[in-house]
Amino acid sequence: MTPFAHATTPGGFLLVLAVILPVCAVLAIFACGPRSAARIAMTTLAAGLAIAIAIAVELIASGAALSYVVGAWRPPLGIALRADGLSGAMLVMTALVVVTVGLFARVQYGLHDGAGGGRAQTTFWLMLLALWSALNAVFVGEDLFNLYVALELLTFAAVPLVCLDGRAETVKAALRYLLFALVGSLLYLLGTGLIYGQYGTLDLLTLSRLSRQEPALSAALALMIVGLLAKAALFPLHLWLPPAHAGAPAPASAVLSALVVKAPVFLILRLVLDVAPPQAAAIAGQLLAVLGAASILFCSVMALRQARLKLMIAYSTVAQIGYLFIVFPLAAGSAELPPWGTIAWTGGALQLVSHALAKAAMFLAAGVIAEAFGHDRIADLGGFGRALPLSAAAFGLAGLSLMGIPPSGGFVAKCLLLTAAVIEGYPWLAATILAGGLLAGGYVFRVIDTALAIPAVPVAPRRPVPRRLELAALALAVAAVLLGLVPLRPFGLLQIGRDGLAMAGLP
Amino acid sequence: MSAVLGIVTIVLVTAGAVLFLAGTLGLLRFPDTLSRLHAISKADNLGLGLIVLGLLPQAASVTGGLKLICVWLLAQLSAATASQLLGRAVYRGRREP
Amino acid sequence: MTASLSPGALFGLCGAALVGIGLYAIVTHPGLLRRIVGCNILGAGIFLVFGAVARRGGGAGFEADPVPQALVITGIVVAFSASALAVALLKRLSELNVGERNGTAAPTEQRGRL
Amino acid sequence: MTLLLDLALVAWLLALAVHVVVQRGERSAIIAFLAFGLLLGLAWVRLAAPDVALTEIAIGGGGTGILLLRAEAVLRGRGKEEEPMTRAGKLAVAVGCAAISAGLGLAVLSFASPAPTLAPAAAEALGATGLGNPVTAVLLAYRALDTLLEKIVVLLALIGVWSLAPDGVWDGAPEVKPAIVPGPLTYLARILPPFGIVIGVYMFWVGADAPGGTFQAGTVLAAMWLLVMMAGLKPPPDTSRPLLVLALTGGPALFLAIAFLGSIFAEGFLAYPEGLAKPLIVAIEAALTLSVAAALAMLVAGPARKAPAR
Amino acid sequence: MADVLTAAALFILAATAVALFRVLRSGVVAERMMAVQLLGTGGAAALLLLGSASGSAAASDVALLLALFAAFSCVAFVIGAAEPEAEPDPPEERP
Repeated sequence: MTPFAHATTPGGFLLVLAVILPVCAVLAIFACGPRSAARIAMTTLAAGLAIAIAIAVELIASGAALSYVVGAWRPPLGIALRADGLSGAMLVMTALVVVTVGLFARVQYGLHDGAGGGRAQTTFWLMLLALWSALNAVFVGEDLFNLYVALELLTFAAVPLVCLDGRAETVKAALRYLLFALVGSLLYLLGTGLIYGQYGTLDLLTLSRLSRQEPALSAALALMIVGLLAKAALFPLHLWLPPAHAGAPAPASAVLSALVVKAPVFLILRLVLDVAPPQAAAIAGQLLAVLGAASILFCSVMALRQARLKLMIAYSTVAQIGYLFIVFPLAAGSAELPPWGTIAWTGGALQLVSHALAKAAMFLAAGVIAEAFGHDRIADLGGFGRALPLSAAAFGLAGLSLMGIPPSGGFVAKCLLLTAAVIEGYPWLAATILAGGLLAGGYVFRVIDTALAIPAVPVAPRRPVPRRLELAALALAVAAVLLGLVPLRPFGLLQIGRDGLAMAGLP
Repeated sequence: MSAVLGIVTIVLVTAGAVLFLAGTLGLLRFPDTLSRLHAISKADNLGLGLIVLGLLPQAASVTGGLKLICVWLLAQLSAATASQLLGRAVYRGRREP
Repeated sequence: MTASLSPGALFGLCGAALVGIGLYAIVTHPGLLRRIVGCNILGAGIFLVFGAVARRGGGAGFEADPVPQALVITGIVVAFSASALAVALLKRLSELNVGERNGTAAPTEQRGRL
Repeated sequence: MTLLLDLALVAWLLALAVHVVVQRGERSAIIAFLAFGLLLGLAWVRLAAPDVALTEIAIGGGGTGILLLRAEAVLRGRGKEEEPMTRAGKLAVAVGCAAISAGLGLAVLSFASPAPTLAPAAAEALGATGLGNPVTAVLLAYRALDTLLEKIVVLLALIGVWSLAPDGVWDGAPEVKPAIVPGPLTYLARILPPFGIVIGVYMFWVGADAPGGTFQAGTVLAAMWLLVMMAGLKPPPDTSRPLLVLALTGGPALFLAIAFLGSIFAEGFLAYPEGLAKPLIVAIEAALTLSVAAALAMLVAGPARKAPAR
Repeated sequence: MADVLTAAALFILAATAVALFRVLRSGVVAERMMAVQLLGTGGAAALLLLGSASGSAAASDVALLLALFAAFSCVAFVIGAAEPEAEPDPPEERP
């Protein structure tokens, strides 16, 4: 209907595969029974990684966004999928984390029962794959209702992961998570209904051209963003996250913390930048930044006060998510410079990716520690670095990224955000970024300090942990650091496909 | 012809509606649970039956008419079973308000 | 379809009110089961808003726009699945709590005593 | 007259909803909610949405109702309730919710006029699908990706529910039959299912051209199966039983297979070859109906409680 | 004709509504469950009348389903009530 309507581009079918392939694997595992779960999952992980890389290559090669019109029914009647540079970066990051976590889980489950086929293990593989499909669907979705279904898919895959071990406290955490997520998606759905009532379309590309300063649109966006905030666990809606993420088994915690909370953040980013009219976007940006700053400060302090390692890492997740929200006023852009041309935009995207890698590394390292010692009380772990040097190293390297110390990816991200805060005239945000870095230093060094301590009674692992298990965490931590050394590639990638889209962010 | 059928419909439907009202009145006035149960299930089912009977002449097709009768049969069956089930439940945990 | 009191607008307003009622139940009610019921009322309100949108958009020989109606059907099924999962979690939680109180491990069959 | 009827319906719905929220006893609240679900069906008929009315009555009234009632029977007397809110807190929340409702009401009244709609587009494309029911066309053609993913959502919910079973009995059977089966229940479980199955098949069959379709039919079949299991006429199957697994995965698998074939023989993923659209859609609907029936019934039945029979 | 049928539907709905609220406020659990049964019959009657008034064939399908599920819900109630701890209700539930 508009000259900018979706059309299937070469390579667009890859987007369908990214979403559908894990779904096929879920059905295959379900049909073939638990014994083949790990095997099917490993095959799918390899294929999925290849697809994600192919999408990124295609994006860089063509320099334009990939699109696919599902079933050849054009929006607004049908549904389109679309991947721009940011989506491509997300897809690759997701694939990397999921594959590493999958390898970790394979080794870890191998330790306990070689044959496989248990309740927890089968559920884990099914949910990991479903989660991957849901994340990919969120990153390439172009239709608001299709995104709602993707979000629900994500919730239903994530909740059972929280209570895999079946203890009362984790079941309670899962239930609380489910209720928050449900109300969040319902509010999002309500906003979707209002938008359809106002514009008669759910396609983001079409909407970005239609949207005007109207009360119905503002109400709809407010509802959707609040709903998504509940899912993203931004302060003060973060209460469900620490128990849920800390109670899950390590590989599940890693994907929950690194990836699952990123999906709603990604959607908020798209709504504010692509759909919201400029004034509304500016107001929403300020509010989100205040909440983000509160999140950083409050939850970093909470992280410092935790006695258990996994709870500490979980609180750190809420704090680090806060950084993603202070991007909004900083990346507001101007008449000459679109939002995605600003350094804050690049900084935010880098923070998203580097936090995912670092946080997954941390949870996996914590998983190794819990596996070895049978608990994760920081106070009783004195000198664990001697027993598990690789895990301690992984934790430390990942910590560099959270603190924002060079040469990590987190450093580049926070440095860009800090610069943007100073240039754009937000001294309070600059101060928050610095304070957040110091606090992160506090909680990371607390663990490193414990690792290097020489206690009177040295801690001995309950059982030996295979090297391969530790290497998974280390690989992700190293990747998070390396991200800081090769920043130029992401810079270019993130611009792809943006200029074709919406000028809605501009007057 | 159709005028006669129309009048039949109106009479039967009105009678059915009155029976529904009677059921409600019975529910409000009768003293104990079982007689209330009795009143409401009998009156409502008879009411529904009359309405179905009244609407039959208006049915557009044979299938439409069959569906009407099916609704009534189903309601009849379920009401009979349900009031038995409920009656038992009342007896088991008898507790008058 | 006249302005304010068309069926579309009327049931849309009803949906808006149900959203408020559902949210109130979710936030204030102490019992978890009732919060799940609250979610369902909230959902019903949201679906009615969709229904109102569909009703307003009748045309081309259809009394209502089929697209929002189809979305509602999908939404109802998803909402039911969510309720089922929440209820299962709630039952399991209470089972585990009872097990803890009795000092036994999680009971294998919760209806065993019947 | 119809306006009066609509007003009465709305008033009744709101009164019931308030009743559900303020009612003290859990069971009374759930019963009122059940009535609310059935009544909502009437509202959907008034909104010219018979497809939704059927779904709402079947799932909202039937499925959710029995799910909640069963849960309430298990939880009764064990519930650990959280601290109730203070009166002032409740008042503040009530004011907030009222404000949200008011804002929403304003938004609903301020929708663009004339109403934006996809009805003409849907009508125009209907010919290519060969279907007569536009809602089915939206669900299985225009927005088939949503429907496909939503099937996976239902399956995931089921896997999630099953994962809550104790470790030892995980792949065993759930328990649905109560300790005492009253005689009338057995009677009903013998008489009602034939009716139900006929109605279910009819719903599925007319779905292509008239209101009805896979969800409605699937829910009816699920309800009948549950009835039979509750009366103890048929035991619930082991969750790992091949036939059950086949029923559950068959629908989505066929859907996916036809979707991929579409990218070879038609215009793309989830597209149907010209002329074959209707038979393919009916085939998918048939398989999905069975999948929906199995999934919904097992969702209500809950996680396994007995070790598998091996 | 259509108006008469609609009026009858409205009348039946009103009668059912009054009965429903009386039953819902009752202290006896079984009576409360009758609410659903009541709505099954009253709702089906209203739907049939409305369908005939507006000439929509689908309304009778909805009525069919309503009758079916009203019966089904009663069963769920009996299942709950058959369990020993189900009776008596907590005293605070009485009006």
